[in-house]
Amino acid sequence: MSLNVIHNATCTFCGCVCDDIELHSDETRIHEAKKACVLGKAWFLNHTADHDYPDALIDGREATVDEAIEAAATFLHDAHMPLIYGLSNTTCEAQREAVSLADRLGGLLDSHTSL
Amino acid sequence: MIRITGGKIFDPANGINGQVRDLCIDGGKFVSSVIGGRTIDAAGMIIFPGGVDVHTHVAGGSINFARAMTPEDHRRTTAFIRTQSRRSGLGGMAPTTFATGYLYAGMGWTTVNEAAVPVLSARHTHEEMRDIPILDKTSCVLMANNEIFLDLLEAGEFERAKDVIAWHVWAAKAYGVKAVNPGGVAAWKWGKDAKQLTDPIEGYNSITPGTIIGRLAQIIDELGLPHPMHLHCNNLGAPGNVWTTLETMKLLEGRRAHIAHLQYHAYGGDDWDTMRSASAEVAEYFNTHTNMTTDAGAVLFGDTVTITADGPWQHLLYKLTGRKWGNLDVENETGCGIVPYTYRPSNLVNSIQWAVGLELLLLINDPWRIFLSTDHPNGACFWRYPEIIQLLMSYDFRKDCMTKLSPIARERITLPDIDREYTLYEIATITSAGPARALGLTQKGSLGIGADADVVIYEEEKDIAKMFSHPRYVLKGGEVVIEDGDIRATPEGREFIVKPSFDPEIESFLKPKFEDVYTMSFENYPVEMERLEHADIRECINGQAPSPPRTAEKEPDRADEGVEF
Amino acid sequence: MTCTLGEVKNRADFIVYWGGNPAECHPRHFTKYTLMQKSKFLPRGRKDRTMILVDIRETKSGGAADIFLQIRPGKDFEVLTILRAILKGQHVNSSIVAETGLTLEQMTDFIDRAKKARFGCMFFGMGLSMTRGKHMNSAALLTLAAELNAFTKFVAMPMRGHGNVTGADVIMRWQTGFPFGITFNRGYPRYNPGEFSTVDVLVRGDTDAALILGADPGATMPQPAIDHLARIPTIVLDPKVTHTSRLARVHITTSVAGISAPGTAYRMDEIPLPLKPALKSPYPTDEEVVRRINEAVARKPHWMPADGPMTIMQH
Amino acid sequence: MSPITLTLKERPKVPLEAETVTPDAFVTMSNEQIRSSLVYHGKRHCRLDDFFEVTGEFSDLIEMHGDLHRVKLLGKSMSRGQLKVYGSVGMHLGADMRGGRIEVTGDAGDWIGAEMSNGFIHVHGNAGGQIGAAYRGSLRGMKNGTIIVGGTAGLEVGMRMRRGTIVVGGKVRDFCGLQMKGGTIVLMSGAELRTGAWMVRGTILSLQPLPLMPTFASSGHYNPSFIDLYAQELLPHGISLPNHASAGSWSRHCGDSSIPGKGEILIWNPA
Repeated sequence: MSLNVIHNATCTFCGCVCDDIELHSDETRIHEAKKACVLGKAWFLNHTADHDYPDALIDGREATVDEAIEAAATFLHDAHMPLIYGLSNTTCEAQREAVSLADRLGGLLDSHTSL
Repeated sequence: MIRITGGKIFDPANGINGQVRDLCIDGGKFVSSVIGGRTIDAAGMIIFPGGVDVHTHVAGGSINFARAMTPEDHRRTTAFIRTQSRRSGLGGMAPTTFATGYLYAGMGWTTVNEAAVPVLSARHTHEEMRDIPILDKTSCVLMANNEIFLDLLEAGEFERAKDVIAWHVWAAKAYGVKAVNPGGVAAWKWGKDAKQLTDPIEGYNSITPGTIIGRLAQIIDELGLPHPMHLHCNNLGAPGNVWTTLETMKLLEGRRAHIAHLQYHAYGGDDWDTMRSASAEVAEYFNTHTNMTTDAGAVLFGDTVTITADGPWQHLLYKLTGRKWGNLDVENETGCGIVPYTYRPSNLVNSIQWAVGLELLLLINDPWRIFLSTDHPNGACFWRYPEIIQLLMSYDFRKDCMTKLSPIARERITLPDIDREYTLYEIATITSAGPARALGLTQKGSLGIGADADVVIYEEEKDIAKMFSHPRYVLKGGEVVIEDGDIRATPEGREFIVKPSFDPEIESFLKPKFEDVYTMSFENYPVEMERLEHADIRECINGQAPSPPRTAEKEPDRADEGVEF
Repeated sequence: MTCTLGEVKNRADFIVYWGGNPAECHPRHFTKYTLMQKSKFLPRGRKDRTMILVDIRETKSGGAADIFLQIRPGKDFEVLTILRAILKGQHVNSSIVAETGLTLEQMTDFIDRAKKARFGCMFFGMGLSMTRGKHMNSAALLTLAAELNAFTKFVAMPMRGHGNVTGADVIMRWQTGFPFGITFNRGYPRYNPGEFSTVDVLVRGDTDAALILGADPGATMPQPAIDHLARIPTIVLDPKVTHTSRLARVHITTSVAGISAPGTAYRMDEIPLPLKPALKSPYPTDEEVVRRINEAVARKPHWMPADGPMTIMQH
Repeated sequence: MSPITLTLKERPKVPLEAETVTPDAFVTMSNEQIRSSLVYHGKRHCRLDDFFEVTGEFSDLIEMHGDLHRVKLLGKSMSRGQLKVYGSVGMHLGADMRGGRIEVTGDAGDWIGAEMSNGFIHVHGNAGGQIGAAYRGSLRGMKNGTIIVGGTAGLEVGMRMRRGTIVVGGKVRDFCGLQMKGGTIVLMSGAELRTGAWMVRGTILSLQPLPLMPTFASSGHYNPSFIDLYAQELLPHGISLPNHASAGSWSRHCGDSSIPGKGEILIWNPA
């Protein structure tokens, strides 16, 4: 089977965010990450498209994403001082949504930078 | 559908000066008639086309750096409270994106031109502009210190240089081209500057700032871009720089050009002690050369944060003031500096700067060619425009303000001798019709049929600054966004971009050069079209030079009885 | 005082890494951005550049350095302050200098070299910003870089660790005016690190629900902070079931940024780059899940009383 | 005037922002107005009497009782009267204070008296950091007034202060007097590291030995008469400063030379 090739892919493992990586992948995993450093290679090769984890957990029990989203919204809406934290290993698009959510909730917002 | 009835229309684009007419709006545009829908009773009120800012800094790496540097200002400024439908925001010297939209729209401005975008951070700038609600946006990409371009000029490869510019404009999804301190910023990266047009540029043999300016203006004309070269002249802010400015203007004869923030380029004298206003010399030349437009870059007393791609000037400010300083250099393209600053009437230099901005607005006699700007946030924050309008419309108010100046300062300026007072028609020209025309935005700055229904409705009153700060209604694209001081809607704005034509082969020329000097992949450099949510593309035709700036006809007699301001 | 990495690649003839170990933590930093590249201005590449490594112990990065300055742990602030004094020709107390682990000669040599450089750049890592003195250590280095501009061109840049933390910083700045440590509890953004920063908030118990994404505080934060996360309803979005997921009320599995989720990430010099996922994930993206939570909250009553002012003047 | 008393009845679950609690506000308010005044429990808009029993009205004397360590911004911007707390308080106590008196029997959080321009604050227990300091990004810390802390204090005490006096009975942590431009800090039990870092002007007195920054230069021993003036001023608060030559002398250190600054750190050497 021939592998799918992506040129100039971007690695988000470290702050260098190298954007010259050549990825060779099939349906489920990346087999090669050319030009990536040892950390980047490990990052790309260790993730798969497999369904290794449950979609969602509520109090440790498997749940659907819809149920989990509703539960999350309820917890956050009910709180007097909710916190949104992290925002490192994710996309700018998710970060924008997260800032928007913190604004809507009237909560706290913070990233890894504060550590 | 909206009908606005009984208002006094000030629409310089269509030669209407205070006549009472109804305006009809449908589908976001002015139409000849509507049936049904909302009626806004504007009887006795004053109606302007929505304001257009030809030169401001509201999005991108440098203003965002300024935000980070001024947390103390965010704490003492206007806060926009979150509602169910509207994002929160903070005003002040470097407002957040949401507040930028609210503040501009809140005083009736509906279109802005972000004047300085490095190609490398164009993607960032577009993301930020998407978060500026209500306003329509254009942006100018910085090219005059781009090293690949300069190398081509050095090698005398003009046609290829033209393709390089066109490719970059499209890659940045920009609307125009900005040139900042041509050659000087490139030299600044070595801690040097290039102040005069004939100065050699560190790192080059044959080209001078003059070469870059002339060639770039020619390229932009030949590419047929709707907005001419947007030029931040060399030697900004320095005493005696009027000669550089006049030389630059002479060099541009026969070319279109927009000279940005002219105030910072109209100083006489030899040093900081002998500095004086040279606005009269500049205005005299400018008045007789109709190939150019300009914006004032006016200064108001008070706190602000100065940010410009002119790193050398910023470092000078830092040395003069000793305040905190940020500098941000972008590879191969540009650099920028950021310094919080307070303009004080007790300071001779600041007093002269304050006067020069107003003098230029008053001495340049064609309102179609000089526009209201403060080079936000450099001269003052944009939300202080109503104060400038008051200064322009009232000689008495100017005289009051001048009493704060020292006698020495009053001797160095010509403002006390100028008694011109702007009319409402002229204000509508310098805040809307003129800048829209200079940007080549034919659908803006007009209340005529087919134009975008961006309208400001003021209740006429004697306090000019108050009247212009608090419009009764603001409509953007036919939607009421401000009413009685409240924000009623926050629609997303559009982005106007241009598509100049270029030889696609230029990419194979650029790619190896690019990869030699840049640190990102060539393929990842252009901003993807999908990132722009509401883009409005204008195709440009190579070789088809757009028309030169419009010049003033005689102002028609005012049709209404106005209050005495 | 900062610049993009290309400026360093093309121009920097004097490069300092302070409290960072790029050889192991940012492996391509030397080769792609800083040391090894040749340019129009530095045609001999590595030979045209001087690199100084400052750290408390010699790491693998030391092999790439021309000069290694080993300072005693926790003395970064003192060293940087002495360097500022030397730059200004001021006296320093030599008996105390010895406590830093460096000699006055070494520090004077550092300043001489920095002043003679045509373009200097200092990169600083967590060895500087996360040790005693924290933000003041970074401030000391940034101030030194600013002051060096009286002599030559000089810039400084943090070596950001985790993927897209720079993106969070940049976006928060344009949307709220502040980079981190923010509260919206009064309906608009306010900023005070130490008061609104997460570890402090959690240790004091100042929050009653938490949404964690793109981080695993359960593995990295001090125990009292983790204990509080376990006490309150915590929601985790992550591609894996993490330490934090195990103490959370809700976990949602999401796709991996840049591998199976598209979008954008900012490089440490604030240049945004597009992500090109190679895999299709069976999980939704963080973006989608947060947007749907946001929409679900929007369907509930807004918390702010409707009769309040729309704007306020802070004081 | 008899005092208004506020007694905590409901412990806040998250921080309670109560800048409404000032003599300036309460002196014009009836009991009902005080009860209904707005406080912020996290993001929730609440009435003061959701959390406190309130007695009294129309007075600029306020007494508070209970563990108020989660209650922030008490006495913010107050300019008159007195606020007395029997218990502990949270952050920003007396921030931007312009006058009047605050006394706390227990501990206080960070930022007490931040950017204050006048007034008197006495915390008998321990306090947090950034006492009398400038907020992030601001160049101006406290401009006048007096802050006395009986116990220990945290980081950045007196950061960027311009004038006024801060006295700390217990040990303070790092960066005491950071970037200070004037005023006086008195340390009865010394400090950890980096005292006086980047100071421009102003005086730090320590009764205990201090580790000094290498950018401070020793300039002799003396018994200056201005110490006697401070001693007189502080004596009514139960603080005694030694200065008699028979008891010892002060060693003087100037800095921070990295600025270069003209600040001084005086360290007491008993005879």
